[in-house]
Amino acid sequence: MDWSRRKILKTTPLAAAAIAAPHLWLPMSSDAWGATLKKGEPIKVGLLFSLTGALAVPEEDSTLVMQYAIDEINRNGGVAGHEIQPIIVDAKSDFNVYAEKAKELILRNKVIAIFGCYTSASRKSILPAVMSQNSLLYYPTCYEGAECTQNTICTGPLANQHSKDLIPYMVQNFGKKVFFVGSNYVWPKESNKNAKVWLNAAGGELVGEEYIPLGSSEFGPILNKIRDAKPNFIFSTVVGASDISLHKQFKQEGFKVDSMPIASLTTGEIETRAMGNEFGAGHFLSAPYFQGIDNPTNHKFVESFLKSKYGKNGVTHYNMEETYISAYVFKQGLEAAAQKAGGIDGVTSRMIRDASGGVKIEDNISPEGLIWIDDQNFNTWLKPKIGQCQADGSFKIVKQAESQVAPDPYSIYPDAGVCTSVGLKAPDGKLRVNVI
Amino acid sequence: MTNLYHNRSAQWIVYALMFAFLAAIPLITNDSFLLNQFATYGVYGMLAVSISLSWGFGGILNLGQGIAFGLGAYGMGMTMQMQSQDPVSNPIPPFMLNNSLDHLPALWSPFQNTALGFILSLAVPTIFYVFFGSLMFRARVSGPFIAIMTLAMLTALYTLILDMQPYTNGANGIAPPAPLKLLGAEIDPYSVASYWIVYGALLFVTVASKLITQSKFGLVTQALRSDPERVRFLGYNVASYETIVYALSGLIAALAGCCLVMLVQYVSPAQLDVNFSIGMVIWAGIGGRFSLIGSMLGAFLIQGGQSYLGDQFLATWLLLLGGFFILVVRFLPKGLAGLLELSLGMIGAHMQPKDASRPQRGAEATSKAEA
Amino acid sequence: MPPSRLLKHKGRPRHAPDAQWRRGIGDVALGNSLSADIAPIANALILGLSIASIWLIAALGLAIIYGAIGVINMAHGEFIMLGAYTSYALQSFFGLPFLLCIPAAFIVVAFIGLLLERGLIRYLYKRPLDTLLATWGVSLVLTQLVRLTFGSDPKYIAVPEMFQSNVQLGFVNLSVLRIFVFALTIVLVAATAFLFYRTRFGMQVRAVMQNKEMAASFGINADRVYMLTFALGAGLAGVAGSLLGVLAIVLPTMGTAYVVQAFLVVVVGGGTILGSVVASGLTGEFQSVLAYVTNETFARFLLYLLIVVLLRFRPAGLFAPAKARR
Amino acid sequence: MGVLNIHNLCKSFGGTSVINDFSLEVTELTLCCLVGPNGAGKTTTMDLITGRQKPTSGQILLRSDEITSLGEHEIARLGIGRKFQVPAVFRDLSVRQNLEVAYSREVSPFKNLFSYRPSGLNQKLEEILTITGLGGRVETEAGTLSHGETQWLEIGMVLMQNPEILLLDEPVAGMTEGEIEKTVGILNELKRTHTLIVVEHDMAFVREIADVVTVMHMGALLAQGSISEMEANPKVREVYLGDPED
Repeated sequence: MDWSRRKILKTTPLAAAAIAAPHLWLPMSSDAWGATLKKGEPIKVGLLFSLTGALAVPEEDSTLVMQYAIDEINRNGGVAGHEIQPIIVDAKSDFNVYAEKAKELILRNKVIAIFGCYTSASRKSILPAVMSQNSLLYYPTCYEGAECTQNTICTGPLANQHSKDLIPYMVQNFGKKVFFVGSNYVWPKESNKNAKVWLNAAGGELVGEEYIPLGSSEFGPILNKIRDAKPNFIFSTVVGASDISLHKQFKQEGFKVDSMPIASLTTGEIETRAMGNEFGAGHFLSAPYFQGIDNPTNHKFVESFLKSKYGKNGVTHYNMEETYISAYVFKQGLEAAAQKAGGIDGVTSRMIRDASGGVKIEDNISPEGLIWIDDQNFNTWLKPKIGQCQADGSFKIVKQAESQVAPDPYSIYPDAGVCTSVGLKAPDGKLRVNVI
Repeated sequence: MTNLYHNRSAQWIVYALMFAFLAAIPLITNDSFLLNQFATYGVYGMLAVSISLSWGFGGILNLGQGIAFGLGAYGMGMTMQMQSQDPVSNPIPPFMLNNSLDHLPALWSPFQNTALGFILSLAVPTIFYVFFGSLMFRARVSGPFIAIMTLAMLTALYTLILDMQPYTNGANGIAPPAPLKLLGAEIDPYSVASYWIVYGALLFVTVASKLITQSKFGLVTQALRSDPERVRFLGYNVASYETIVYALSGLIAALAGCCLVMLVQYVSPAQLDVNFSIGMVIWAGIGGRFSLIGSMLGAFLIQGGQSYLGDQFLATWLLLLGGFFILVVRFLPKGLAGLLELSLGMIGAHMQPKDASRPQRGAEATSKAEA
Repeated sequence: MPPSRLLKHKGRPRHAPDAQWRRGIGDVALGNSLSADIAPIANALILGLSIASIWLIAALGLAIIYGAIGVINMAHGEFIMLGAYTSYALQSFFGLPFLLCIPAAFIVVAFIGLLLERGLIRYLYKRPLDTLLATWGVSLVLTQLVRLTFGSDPKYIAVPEMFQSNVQLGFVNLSVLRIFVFALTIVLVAATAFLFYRTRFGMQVRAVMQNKEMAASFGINADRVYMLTFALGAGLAGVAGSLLGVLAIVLPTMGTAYVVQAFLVVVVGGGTILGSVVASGLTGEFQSVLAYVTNETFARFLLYLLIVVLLRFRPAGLFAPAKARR
Repeated sequence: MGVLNIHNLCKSFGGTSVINDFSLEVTELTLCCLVGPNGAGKTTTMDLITGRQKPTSGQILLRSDEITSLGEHEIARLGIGRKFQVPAVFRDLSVRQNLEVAYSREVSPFKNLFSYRPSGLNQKLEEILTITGLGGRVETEAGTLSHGETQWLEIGMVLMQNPEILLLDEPVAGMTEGEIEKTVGILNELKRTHTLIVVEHDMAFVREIADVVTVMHMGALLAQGSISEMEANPKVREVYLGDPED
């Protein structure tokens, strides 16, 4: 016993001395800044998606389409003569791994930007690292907003854009009573808050609101409640496997799509194929992109993507397209930054981000049509479209916004302030950076 | 005796070498990613030690260690979040505004004080374990039923935290925007300082656990692992022994939770995910649950493998990992530590002339469960 | 049919409170609001039965394996997943109709279970908690193998048109698929119970369960009994998989959602078939009624809490086999 | 008044009466053998005394203190030690560790967290090892002991507790002649300082050790007295000794 105590005492002073050494408390400043580009070296970017686990279903497609986009850019001369080099990691659907891999990409691989995440939880798990290292995250899918950081650019629709047209359209065509069903987490709840604003404006009436635990496949109780509430349509923000169960059980329990369709923010081509076309047909989706959008850019994108080695899953959908254009947002932002700095040498992540405000992806590149990045909150101006699922599983676009809708992360929280390019400006005039 | 593995002095020498090596890492490298990553492994190591303590030594197969880990992590997350709030100009975390809260909920107010926040982060999970543990153990729940009760409790708590979105931000979790501030200094999660803190915690936890397992208390828990009833008839209150070893392991897990949030500045219900809690059991099972340091190395091995081999092998990594588990369990019931025990035992047996009056196995197994 | 008529023909002796209660119902029936008042709760109760049957079919194979062999099979969810993929593959590559996919899934997954038992599980019978670790490894391998073979995108199993409709009986709504699952569950449970309590094989299983050595001395081959029981349990999981794949989704990771749920049922039930029936009945009804009264998430929280409390008072489950005497 | 007094004990399992108005007085420093045919309720009586089961009615007094409602560990602490029918030792611990665990002078978990070498342990250990003759096997893993050694280890564990009363359930079951002989020696030594209650089938063994023989039948007391009285008792012969197989 005595012996062992001595052993412990021997090691502790070492540890104590180290903790007491004041310089060790300071951040290691050499690493505390995002990567810098060098002339003649490839531009390294990280692709941080899950290739295994539950999140692999959407995120594997994101990785594939990113690789496709990077190949395409490199084939056409790269960015300012430099090749983009993707570093692909697997986040394994585990938020601890997301955080670890993000740090590895930034600190070890010195990537200039990360393209990644599909869920807000994974985004939040990596943001502390991204922000502290002043790196740059391209978040290529829809989210709830209410976030104002100086290190992210988002190419998907915000909650304030997503259902803006869908709700009035449904009220006009099917009646004013609506039942909200969502997965139980932040995005559906925030989306529903926005939807309520549009619903009130359209004179609709909310007859019920239910949330299903993530991953649950039992919609019996909720469908019973819907039956009792007799809405004219259902507004769904159910995600993932649950969404497929919802549509299946909807039909199996005898609900009729003609008299009570589901208007969804999530059910696209992939989901429809997984549930079977007969369960998806007739329902509605609001998204900035559909595989069936009829324009030459999209035809070319779909055809050449599906033919490429990355198109093995045989489908394109909104999440993939948003990821695809994020590569071009990066390209143009980097070009703008390089122009400002007089060359690619010395360009930092933050410089790319700051130069990305107002970047436009023209409709000869963007399959969904012209979009641009807001120069204050760095989300995307885009046109949400409403599609109705056909018997063959494709979507027919029934309505499209007249013009691009402005992204506003704080649209329903005016008291929180306004998101500007340098931080969240509170009503009292105070500026707060990196609000998450 | 013959097997060096069971020699207490040898065990302490291994501890000293192990921790001296870990202490030397920051002297070798100042790669901030590596330090942060190794510190994270230290957190996993603590969790494996906590599992080894309760499962290996106490016989309590706890599939819900995420309860203490998660509660500790949330406590720390809330403390760090409140450090970045200003009581006057900016009193509440941004996500609460989105959930229609206009003042700080009572649940959160103690965390405005950092010291109180720390204490609560450790005390709440421990007290929870004391209550939940005494509920289970006084009812003499045992074996797989403990596994299922802890699992059910974990799932219940996970669901509750997801559902209490106004207070916990639901699935999105809490991401404090700034690193932990301690005594006025900001502890950069990528610095040597945070490595030392986690390392110190791991050292403390492992040595304390080792001393516990060598004490009379540890001996009694090892006895009740195989036959609680016999222990009861010897005059020990088995339920209180089980509750205490369970709560101690919970305290360690809570400390690990605090350390993790310090390192990653993020806490979400994923910390209470069932798979993560099962993962902890797997670390201990692979490393050798009857050995604290073996369990810790099991965590290092698997997490390190995931970090460094996971991307190399991508699609086949999980196949390799699963196959490895199967082989270890099939051929090494005491994990990798058991392999060491076996080899040292063989070497010992070779070096000593055989004593015919004593069965080989008995001699080898000297104070086996101590290791 | 109005419920008052359902109640009338019961010829039990009249106790005052009972009669009063009946009159109470009758009064409601006379009023016009009957269906509005009773319908939701009746629907919730009936739905509870359906949910219970889903819990039960997911758990049945596990109950047999755990109850008879004591193996904690964490790969049970993956057996379910394999059942779903078997149905998917047979249907999309060989055009097998769905109803034939169900028995095919039984055979295929039972065979995989048999291989697993011979190759791994049989070495672990003396270390039941270690089976938990080993089968967890198996679950990783199976998930990843399926992902590599079929890809990670969700798959689709086509079902007969009939299963896409519902039946309306008064105010009660039932989907044909749910009725089918319920009926099939009853058949499978009955068949399993028959096998275990009325056949020679079942007698052997129970003999081995009670005392392996003694059973062996009567000439029962315990090894063979374990092997067949494990294969049977796996096969039942395969059947569950082909149904759950239709009810929910076919994914490599689909199994994880069911394994915990199935375990709760089996453990709460104490590892017996009857116990599992009662446990799944209770959990199904609780889930349905609580979800009706509160919301889905809170219902789930309460359900898990109730399971903890129940195990507190019945530490060995609802129907525990008698403890060995010392 | 005896050191252990059982008054009108009844125990039934779901309507089946197992112990039926059983009373017994055990005199200090005697060895009382509890005999009876299978199902007479001997082990159940042991269970009831040690708190493993609770009686439906009746009282158990240790001297004048009622212990009927106490838990197993509390009864053990009052000085009643028990050896089980199926030997219960900690198979993965060494003989020394088994005995160390059994040295339960200090039972508080908090105090034991900081206790490494309880005072008096070594002396007691030596003493018990001498009595049980396990001195050469201290470092052996208990699971590898022979059947007889396991029985002695468990007796040794009970003795480590320092009990006043020892309850031994079939201590010589499965032992060889030589082992039985050694056990007889141990028990005859013990009864000078302890009160013992032994459940046993082997009448030859009973004859060697018993001061008092208590015969149970159908959960009730049939007769009590010296071994020769019992062997002469016609009631006893009828239910028990009459059957030569037993």
